Amino acid sequence: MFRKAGVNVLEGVHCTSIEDALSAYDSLGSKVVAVKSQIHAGGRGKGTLYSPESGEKVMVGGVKIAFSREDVELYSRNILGNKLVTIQTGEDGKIVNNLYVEAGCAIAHEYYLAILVDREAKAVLIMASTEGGMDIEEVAKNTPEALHKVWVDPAAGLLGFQKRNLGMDLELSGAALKSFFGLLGKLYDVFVMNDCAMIEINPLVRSEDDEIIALDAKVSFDDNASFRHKEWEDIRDLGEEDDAEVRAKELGLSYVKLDGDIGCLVNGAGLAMATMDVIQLYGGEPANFLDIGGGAGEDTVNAAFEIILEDPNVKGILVNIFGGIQRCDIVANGVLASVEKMGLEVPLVIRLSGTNYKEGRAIIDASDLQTYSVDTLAEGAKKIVELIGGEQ
Amino acid sequence: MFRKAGVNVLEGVHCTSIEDALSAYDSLGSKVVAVKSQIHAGGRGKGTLYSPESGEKVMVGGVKIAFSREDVELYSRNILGNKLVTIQTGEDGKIVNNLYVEAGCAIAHEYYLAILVDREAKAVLIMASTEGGMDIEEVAKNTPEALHKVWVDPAAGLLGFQKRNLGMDLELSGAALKSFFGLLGKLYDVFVMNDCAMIEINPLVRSEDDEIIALDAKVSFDDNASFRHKEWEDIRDLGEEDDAEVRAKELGLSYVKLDGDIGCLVNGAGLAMATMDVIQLYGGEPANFLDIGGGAGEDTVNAAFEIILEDPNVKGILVNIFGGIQRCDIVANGVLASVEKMGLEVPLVIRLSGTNYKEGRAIIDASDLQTYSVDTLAEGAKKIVELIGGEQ
Amino acid sequence: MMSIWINEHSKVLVQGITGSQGTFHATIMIEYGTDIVGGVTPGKGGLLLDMAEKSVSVYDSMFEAIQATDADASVIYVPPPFAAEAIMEAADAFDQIKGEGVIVCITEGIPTLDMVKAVAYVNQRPGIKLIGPNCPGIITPGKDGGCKIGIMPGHIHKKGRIGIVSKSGTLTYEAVAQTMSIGEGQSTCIGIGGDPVNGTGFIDCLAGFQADLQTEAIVMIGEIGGTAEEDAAAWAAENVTKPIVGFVAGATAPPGKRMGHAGAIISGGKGTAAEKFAAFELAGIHIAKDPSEIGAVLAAALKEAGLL
Amino acid sequence: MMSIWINEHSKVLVQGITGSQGTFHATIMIEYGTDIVGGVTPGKGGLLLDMAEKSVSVYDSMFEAIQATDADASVIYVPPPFAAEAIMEAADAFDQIKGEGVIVCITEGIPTLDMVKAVAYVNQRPGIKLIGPNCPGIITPGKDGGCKIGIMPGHIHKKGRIGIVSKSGTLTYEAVAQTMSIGEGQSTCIGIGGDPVNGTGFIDCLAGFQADLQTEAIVMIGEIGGTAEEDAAAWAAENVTKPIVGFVAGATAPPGKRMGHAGAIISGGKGTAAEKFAAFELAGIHIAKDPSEIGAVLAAALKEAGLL
Repeated sequence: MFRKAGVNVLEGVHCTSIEDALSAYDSLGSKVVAVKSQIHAGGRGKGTLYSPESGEKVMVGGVKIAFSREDVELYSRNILGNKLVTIQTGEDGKIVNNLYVEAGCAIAHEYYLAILVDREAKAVLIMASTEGGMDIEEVAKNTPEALHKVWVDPAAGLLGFQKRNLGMDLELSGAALKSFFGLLGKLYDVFVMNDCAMIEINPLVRSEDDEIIALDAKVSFDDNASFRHKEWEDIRDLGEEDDAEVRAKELGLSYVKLDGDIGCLVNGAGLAMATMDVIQLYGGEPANFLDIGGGAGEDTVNAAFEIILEDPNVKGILVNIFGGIQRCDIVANGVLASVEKMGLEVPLVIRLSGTNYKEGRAIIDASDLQTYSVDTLAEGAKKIVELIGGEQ
Repeated sequence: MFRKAGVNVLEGVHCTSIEDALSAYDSLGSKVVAVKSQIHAGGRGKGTLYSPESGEKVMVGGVKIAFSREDVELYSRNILGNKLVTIQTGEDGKIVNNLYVEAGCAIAHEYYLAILVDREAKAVLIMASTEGGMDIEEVAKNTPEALHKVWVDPAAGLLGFQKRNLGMDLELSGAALKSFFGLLGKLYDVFVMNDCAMIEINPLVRSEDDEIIALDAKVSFDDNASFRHKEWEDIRDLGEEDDAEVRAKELGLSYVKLDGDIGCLVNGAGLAMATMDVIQLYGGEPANFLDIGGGAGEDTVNAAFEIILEDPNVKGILVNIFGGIQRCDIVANGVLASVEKMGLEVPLVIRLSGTNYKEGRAIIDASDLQTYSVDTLAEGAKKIVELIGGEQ
Repeated sequence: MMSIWINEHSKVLVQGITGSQGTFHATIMIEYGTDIVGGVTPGKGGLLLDMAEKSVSVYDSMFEAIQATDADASVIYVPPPFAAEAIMEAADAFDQIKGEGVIVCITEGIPTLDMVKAVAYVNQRPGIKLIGPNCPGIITPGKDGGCKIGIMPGHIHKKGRIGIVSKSGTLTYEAVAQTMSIGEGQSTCIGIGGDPVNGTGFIDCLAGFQADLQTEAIVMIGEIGGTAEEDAAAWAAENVTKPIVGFVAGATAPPGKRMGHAGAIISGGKGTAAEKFAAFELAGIHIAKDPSEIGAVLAAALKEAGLL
Repeated sequence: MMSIWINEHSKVLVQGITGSQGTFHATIMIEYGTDIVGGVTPGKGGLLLDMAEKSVSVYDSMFEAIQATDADASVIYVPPPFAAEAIMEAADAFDQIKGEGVIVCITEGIPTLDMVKAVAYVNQRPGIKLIGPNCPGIITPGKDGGCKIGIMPGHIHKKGRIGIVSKSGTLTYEAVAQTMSIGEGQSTCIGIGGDPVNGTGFIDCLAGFQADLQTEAIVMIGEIGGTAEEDAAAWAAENVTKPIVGFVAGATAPPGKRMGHAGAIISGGKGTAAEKFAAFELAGIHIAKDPSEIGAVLAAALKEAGLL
């Protein structure tokens, strides 16, 4: 994407095997190359690789500089198929199936650059620092004065003086400033044209011949804009995302898997979060975030049950509905149908409120379903925690 | 330009001879074609062609619909080499050296569309009317309610709803509305990308199959933006502009030829206009507008004299300088050098004021030049009118 | 001033009225008592829709519709690809014709950069207020019916003295139910939406409630992500004298994961519920740790302020 | 308030100070008495320039320069391709640091669409005032020296009670000389420039003069093209109580021809001098048909107002 937009990047080759990596090394014609783990998470350079079977530590650092063909072989062996844990992957880490072998360049200095939407300013924000290669959150915490910021006026776009001033803040001049000016303009265009949520370049480097080059980049997109970016379907690495989350999305559900044991089925994102919070407040641990959205039909409720029950940790389920557009009777019918179809071996607590809650309750009560109906979220949380035997 | 931008236009061929026009007719394969005089002025359809030698009237209408090969021959003969006088060319008219033979289309309705910069609103203004083909100034005067206007927010650009609403104002719907929507977006892009001063499409037509097509267009550019449009040099038809005005521009002068007999040489556009006004106020007629700009050197003054003296009508010259950046002594030396070089057979009145006016006067007075020095513009105007024997 | 921004008699237009969502909710709004004066669907101008025993005119453009109806507000049920344009069309038309207007955008899933542009456009027109997008809307319950602009269930509301502002839809309903549980009604309830870039924020609403004679106490519901709650708390500490009860959803949300709402994400360790609760506490806002407690906390706050 | 927008002690930056125009005029401004506190040329930050026995620091950006000098105003001598950017940089920096500032753009030949963008940018920052482009600038003569921001000849001015506003450069000097011919000095003289799209207009200046204690009468000089003179006359009739003397250049200009200034063109029969003089007359503005008469007309107007 960057290369197509004319952004300076180093030559490199995507690889999925050690053989690939070696032939990439041969073809790049650069003695020194970088061997980089490719996963969708930051902090790779400072991450650690573990064997997925034994859990043994294999190598420190997910991005390595190789000075020889032997190095390339060693590093790619240590990376491919192993689990990379970084500060952004969580404890579980992610299996690395792809790596990138990249030609080296003589680096004079490393910088940090990020483009994102600043929700407070309601504008695109560009952040840059002379402290490249570092963890930017550390820089922001410890030396905020080293982090230079430029907000893009939505009306005027990124202006020349802003690019120039940011470059000068990075102490660039002459050819390097010119190169930075050009690169930043192109990067901003990439950000806007591609509806990015964030572009992070770490490090951005100045080569010894004063070229500014994006050495390593992490890009995320605004999901809401997918309707005008059919091309995203091709570059999305589905294998890497949590399977259930992807499937849930296709079904119109918002689902995030968590570590607890109480499944939640809720309408509305805020209420879904609050449901998790209250479960924890009363001593339980939520197994997931799940928002069935507004106006879900029986099918959606069915799909939601399926996804919740797939998680082997789930020991009980709390359904929490405050009907607005959503009618409680539809949810009630969906719950009955799901239980009938899938069977239900864990306790179920149902709280129905708002639109048609009386009808909904009547449906549940009339069934021979083993459930507990409650009036409020707090009651529901207490009940489900009690039922699965957690602390009360 | 329009075709390149994807704006709907009819097929057509540029011609400079009757033979060209006939072979264009053969190649277009359309039985009905339009034969259009090509000059840089509007009102061609309603203009009249005259023989440049005899002054005899040759044909009424500079744009004709030809229904046969014979028509094409007749119309191109009547147009080429003759003088077209329209409400915008002035009495002198313009010799037509180019014509355009254009395939016909089945016209369901004619509209008017213009894009320009509205100086009061400081924004781009789009005007459209269902009264196409008419003289828009008439429409603006007689039926202003038929003229629909949309201002483009400089921050947001031309928005979809504005294109749609303007189309609906023109009573378009369905495929025609869609076609208009697309055309207007492209035209606006053409306007902005090419730094236009004005795009006027008259008529814009709806064909019987609901396509919106730009049938005839007049485009002018913002001279200030020429530095970023090297391509303008190619499309400018220099032969048609007043020779002296073009040469003056190249020399850094603003010159406009007028019909009177008193040449003016002034620094500053406002003062140059005021000088003309005051000459007329005291009974004379200015031969030109001429602004030598700020900080002109002797050379510039020289060039200005040359251009003024080229005009055979000039019977006297008024130099009016109020020095700011401009030094009066430099002007004085320029005047002396010019007179020496070119000789001077007409009376010369000089008014010097502002920066270094004393030095300037001293230079004039010390010379053996036959000139009249005055203190104010009014005195200068009265003096020159008196000298050439006009009324006082 | 009674209630904020809209009152029981506000005249409302529906953008996208001929779409399924638009038709459905326009009917429900009319049933509730909202004065729906017309709808806009380009190309369908002149149509008459029968809705809840009322005949509603469709216009081709917002400009036409406002000129014909003198509407005060508009609500947008237009699909995401066209919603930002609909906001700008409404803003332009209200600004040109009346110099003011309230725009409520219900649509979920508008691209963030579209909203950056639309919000900048709205902010250049100071008389225009945008609520949302991705929100339940705004409601001012009346004595009998009232003005409901959005998708919230009207029947759970009652006219009263509590102002409610929330990022979340269903949690707003929860808060409404909580006020009802202690016998209190609402002045105005506003769902500002959970998108990262939106119109009206907490501070606008708090300022409105503070100035409103009908409102005597405020419930404010935030969620993780951004710093809007912290900023609002700091502002409230200086500017709001009425009691505020606050709750923040997402205490258990893991970092880096988007929790439904595009804006509900803890990034770079920022935007946690703990920080927001702490800011509330510092600002003297009465905290409910469980939304089911909002009623009780509100009752205590009213009592403390001598209002109960 | 004495004088408008700038006073004798305003601190001024020069954008493009290392260019030939910038260096030349910075030196002359210092000689006149203007407090030039620094200059800006990107990439030349840190340079010290010796000008008229003063040492002037060069900064890399307007942001840096305003932070270092607390400047009140800036004057732009930057070539046309970069001038609109320079205006926006100044507007952004003044707005961010001080919330206000006066920007004077001398540059001639800026593309119109660049100015459409720059003016919109400035107008979104209400504390920022833009004079020009393509103008002589603004001057407030002092008792001894004064503050001259631009290219006008300082020596022709004297402190006094006449405010002057004009679209034209040299005609402004003519007007100044006319006030001097009847023994009157100037409070502030502003050349707003003759480009079709510019910053400050006649009405802004008239409002400033009306509110200014030092100004007792106004000279206003227009030219053909547009309707700014008509609008200003109508506004003045309602809002200005001080006597105004008006002149319009271009009574003899033919239609459709650009008379030097990009804006000075009669198009579609609109923007003629006759219309503008008529509007002046209607608004009770004292008319001079010849700039050499301005002094006499002003003296009569002052007498009529009991000011002479």
